Amino acid sequence: MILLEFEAKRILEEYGIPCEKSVLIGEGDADRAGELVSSLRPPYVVKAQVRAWGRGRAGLVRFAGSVDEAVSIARGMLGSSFAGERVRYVMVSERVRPLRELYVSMMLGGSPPGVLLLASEAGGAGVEEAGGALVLRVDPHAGLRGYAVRRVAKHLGVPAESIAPILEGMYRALWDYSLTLLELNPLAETEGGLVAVDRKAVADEDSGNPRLAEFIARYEEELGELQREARRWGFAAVPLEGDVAVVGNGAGLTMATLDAVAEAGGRPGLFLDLGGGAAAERVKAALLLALRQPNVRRVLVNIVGGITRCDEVARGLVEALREAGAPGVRLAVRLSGFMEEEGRRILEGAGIRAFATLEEAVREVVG
Amino acid sequence: MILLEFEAKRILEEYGIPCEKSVLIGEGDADRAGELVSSLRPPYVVKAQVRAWGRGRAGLVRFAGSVDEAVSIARGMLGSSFAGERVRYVMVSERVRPLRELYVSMMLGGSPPGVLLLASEAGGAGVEEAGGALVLRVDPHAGLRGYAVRRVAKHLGVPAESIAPILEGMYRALWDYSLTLLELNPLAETEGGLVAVDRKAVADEDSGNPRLAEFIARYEEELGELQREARRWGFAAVPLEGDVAVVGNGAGLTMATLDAVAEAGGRPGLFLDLGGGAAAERVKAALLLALRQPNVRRVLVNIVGGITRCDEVARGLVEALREAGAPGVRLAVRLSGFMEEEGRRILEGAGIRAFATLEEAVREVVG
Amino acid sequence: MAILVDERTRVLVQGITGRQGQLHTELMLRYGTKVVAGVAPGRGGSRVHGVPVYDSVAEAVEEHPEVNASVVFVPARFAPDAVYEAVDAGLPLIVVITEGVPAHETLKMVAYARGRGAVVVGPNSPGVISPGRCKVGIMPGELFKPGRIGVVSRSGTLTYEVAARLAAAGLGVSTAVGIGGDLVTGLSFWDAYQLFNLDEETDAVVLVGEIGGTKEEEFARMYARGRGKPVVAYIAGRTAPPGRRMGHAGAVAFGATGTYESKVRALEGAGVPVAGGLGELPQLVKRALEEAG
Amino acid sequence: MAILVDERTRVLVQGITGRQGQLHTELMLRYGTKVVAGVAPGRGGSRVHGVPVYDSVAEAVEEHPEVNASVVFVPARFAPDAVYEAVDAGLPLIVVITEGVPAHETLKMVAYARGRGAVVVGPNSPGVISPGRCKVGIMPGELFKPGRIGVVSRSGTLTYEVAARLAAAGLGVSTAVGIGGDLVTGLSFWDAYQLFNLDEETDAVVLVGEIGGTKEEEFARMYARGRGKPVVAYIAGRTAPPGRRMGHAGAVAFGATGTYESKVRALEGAGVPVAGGLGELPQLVKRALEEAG
Repeated sequence: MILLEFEAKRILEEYGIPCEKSVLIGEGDADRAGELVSSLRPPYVVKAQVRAWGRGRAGLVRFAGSVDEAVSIARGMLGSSFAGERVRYVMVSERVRPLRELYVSMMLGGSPPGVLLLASEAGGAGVEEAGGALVLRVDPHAGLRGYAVRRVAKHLGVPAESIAPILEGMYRALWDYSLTLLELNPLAETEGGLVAVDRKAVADEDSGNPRLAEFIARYEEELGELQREARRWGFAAVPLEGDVAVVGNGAGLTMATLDAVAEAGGRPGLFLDLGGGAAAERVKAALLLALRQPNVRRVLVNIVGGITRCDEVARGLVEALREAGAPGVRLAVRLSGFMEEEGRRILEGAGIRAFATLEEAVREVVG
Repeated sequence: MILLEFEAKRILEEYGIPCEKSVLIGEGDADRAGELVSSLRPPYVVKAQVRAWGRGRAGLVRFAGSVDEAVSIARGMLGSSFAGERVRYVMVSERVRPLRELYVSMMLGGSPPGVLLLASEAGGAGVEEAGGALVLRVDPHAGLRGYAVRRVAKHLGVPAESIAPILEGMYRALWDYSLTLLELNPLAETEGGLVAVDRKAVADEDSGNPRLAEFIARYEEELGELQREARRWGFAAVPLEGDVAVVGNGAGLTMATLDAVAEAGGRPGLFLDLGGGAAAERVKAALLLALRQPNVRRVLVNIVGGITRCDEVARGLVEALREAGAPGVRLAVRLSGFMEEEGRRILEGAGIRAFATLEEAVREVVG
Repeated sequence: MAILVDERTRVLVQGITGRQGQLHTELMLRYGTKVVAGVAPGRGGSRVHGVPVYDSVAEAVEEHPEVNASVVFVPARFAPDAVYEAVDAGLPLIVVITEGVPAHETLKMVAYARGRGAVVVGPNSPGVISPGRCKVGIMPGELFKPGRIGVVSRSGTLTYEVAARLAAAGLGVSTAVGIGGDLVTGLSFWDAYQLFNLDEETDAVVLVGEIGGTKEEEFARMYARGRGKPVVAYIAGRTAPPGRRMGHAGAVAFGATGTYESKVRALEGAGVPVAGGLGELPQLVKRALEEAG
Repeated sequence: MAILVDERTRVLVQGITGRQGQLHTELMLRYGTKVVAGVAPGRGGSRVHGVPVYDSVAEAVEEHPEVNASVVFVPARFAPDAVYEAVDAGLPLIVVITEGVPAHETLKMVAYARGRGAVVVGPNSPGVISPGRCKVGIMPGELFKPGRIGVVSRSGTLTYEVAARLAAAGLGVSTAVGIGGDLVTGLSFWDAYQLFNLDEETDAVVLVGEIGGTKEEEFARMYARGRGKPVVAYIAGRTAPPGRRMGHAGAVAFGATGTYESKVRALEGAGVPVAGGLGELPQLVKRALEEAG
């Protein structure tokens, strides 16, 4: 789960990492916006709080010289849409003038797996192209040791004493909040020291970490009917823009199916991973859910049987179609593996064409 | 540092480990003792709070049926002496009737080093002889895992749910309080569940752990002039009963010298380890300290030079004798190693006999 | 030979009395895997499909010292405990099928296992199969034909799909390893590749990746330094939107991290051909085999 | 051969600019030890007795890839950090002279080092010496005569005393290892003994123990299972009062744990002769050598 910037900021502040002063304006705060911003010193930075990357290029990070200007920008952002998200919060910050923009992040990864600590002198928007970042692997059993901090300080050209509390705070936050990514970009070098003026955090949803409860609640408020229903059944569902719902068993297979649809010129409208061992009832629920999406006009079901029995899948599909009718929806099913023949017989008995290969099924649904 | 029983009990209670109800009676609480004990239900156990092991056999753990009896026993214990310690606190506990007496302890040790978890069905005084204890090594990076808890439960014949919180609490306390030993003996199995009715804890003085501050302060109150002075100079000093002060450089060497004195029929009266690289000034301070002990009538100085220079030692000894005079004190010095000849010359110039072997020096001081 | 599992593998099933544990014990036995013991706390003394069950790994291993691999089916909450238990009992290979283990827990348990010389495959792995010899996991054995291609994948069903396509093209599999769909896993692509490199029965390796994380990039970096047997890759998720978790916990791209483009660029830069679609994969493998002679 | 250190040892000194670090760098160089680099954060670029100083172990090792041992003189507060740094830089042997490292910190750092194949000697160790060849530590080299007796000890000066007595009796030392006077140390008596067992230049081992902890008992338990070369022991602290810390952090007996009697009983029960006094030790060694033929 990607956290909103202000959520990440709260975590950083809890660990004593210097951040600029800011206020948060929610959709219900429109009246108080001027009052809130007045507590800050101009000039301002107004930032839409969205989970997606790339808000800067989309005009969702803007500067303002006065309270009125900041409020006007914020009102314009609230309720607008970016990458499928509605903007529900706007952060107005005091603008910090950096001498240099640095980059520091920590993320889980590496082989053997550890916490990867990245540091670069070229922070800001250019970091991804800059290269030359220092990459240190922090072993979970060693922890963030003083010598690693000193290497980062040397690389960034800052005193170890100034970066140490920031790195130590980030490292503790990463563990305490089950974060898989925590990024300060830029970490501004200012006259008054280092200030984390923008930040990103991603938390592990599987962690069961009670400290994430507030963030998860806020995230779930944003979920549409589709994702709520999918969660209830234990499906992974991602809404897309096109008209082809792609239903598969297994994340990799369903992604590959999505790619095959796009490759053939189709436009995927839904990603729906049934998970392993789906019984008829769950398959039925999945198909009904897909059919309920207003943008969905075609459905491609791709099943490689293993734990999942193709006959169970077939039964579920037949029942869903019986219930929904699905007039005007084009359905193609590919069955392979465990109980494939039986499954195909069931489908054909209900007048549904079942294919043995993914390519045939894709042609059927896209063509 | 060995903690007092009531200190260990406070730690256990902080971690939710069930203990019997008790009150603590200090030397200043003699007047309130009856009132304190009245808050408990009879019968009682009255226990002198001492750091040494073996108080039970010394009559410092006694039972009482009434408040008056408990108070009278407690008053008798307060101010009394055990193994060189004055009894400053007495704990009065509600007496628990165990169905079985179990034993559980955790200590640092093992190879590779870890936390050794010991559990025995034969708790109480007999545990040391009983044998058959379960010994598990808990790796610091694995932590106390569920399967280890289940093995202990099976060995003790108790439900895993009842022993789990106790073991988990102990394990956390061990780390949080830098304990090198935490022992529950007996851990009483009662109608109402498991109760830790007696306990021992040893903390690592080198830990610098701020949670130990209160315990260290209490310990330091007990220190005599000798140990305070020794601490100031960085010596390790242990007062003993006899009349021979043994001064050496290095813990093992000084202990071996102590043993040699006792083996030859002498009675050690002081253990004083100078540590490594002692300069003349520190050697002088050490000898003056030894000479100040009223029980000391003979001094054996045993130096194996390495970091320590024998000539520095000799100079320090000569200065100390010049200052103290030390009438009636028999002094023998053994010098060996770095600058040995020069040291011997200095001593002989001041009329002090220096020996090349420990045996000769011991004979001189004991004979 | 194959890698990780073969005829000599003797398997312990942790969580053998659960629904998944029971089912796959049966399926593994049917495949010919030597499942010799199971563990389920409090269920010691019972049997599952004829396999004796013990309360602890220590007890199981004492009775069956020949055990040299474990497969973990216990729920996510207890899975790390099961792994530590298996490591402490000295087992050299631990295959974790369980999905939903917290990533930070995995990080620690993998570091622990590595420090003691144990290999953890997974979590969220379909297992390891050396076709015709041994299957330690949940994959449908009949889709895997024996042969000389190593497969290493972050995915389950996609691996079966790939194996089936290889089989259809006349290419069998020496061993297929599902390293798991989580962000953090024990065995890495590179670890598996190194094993394949030492395996006399493997001629080339198919790497099945997907978006999210940096596992493919890390492999590419290592491969560029010192490549051995030929590798051909397929990456799923080319058309997945950024910032969305595509089923697997590890399958999310953020910003420039974990994108399809980043992975393809890294792999191709290191000299690994990447198939544009699943259909191309068998041809690419054949071409790589021809080029390697 | 000797164990742990010999002519091929190339030493890095961590904390080389401190008082102890400077002094012992000089003394080690004078003994003939190949000290090739030092580390002191913020002091990189300087020299100590001609030895180049670096800001970090990583930099030192990059410039001096031949480094295969480190000796740590940094203050207790920073000593664990120094050990982790050395382990992470891949050094296989780390000798920690520093006294006063918290026991729980030692526990973790030793587990970390072991998991990565590094040997930690100490903390609170006088070091390791293979007389006439290499000294990594603080012992006075002139007291150690080359020979065929291995010495492993919890003590510093007592080890010098023992070495001097052996020398006086015509017995030289192959290697003397001070495992350290703390309750928790990296190398154990058994670890050192196993190395001596494999060393063709060692005929017998002298174990110098003291009261406190269970290190001697643990050695005895292991030795009883499978003894190799003869071992003779001396235990200091027979007359030390219980419950008192006798100088070393590890030298305290509590109740029945760590007492002189417990150690002697364990060692003798395992077949290790224990000298009643230091004077007896050389004779016991000679007898053990004769019996071993």
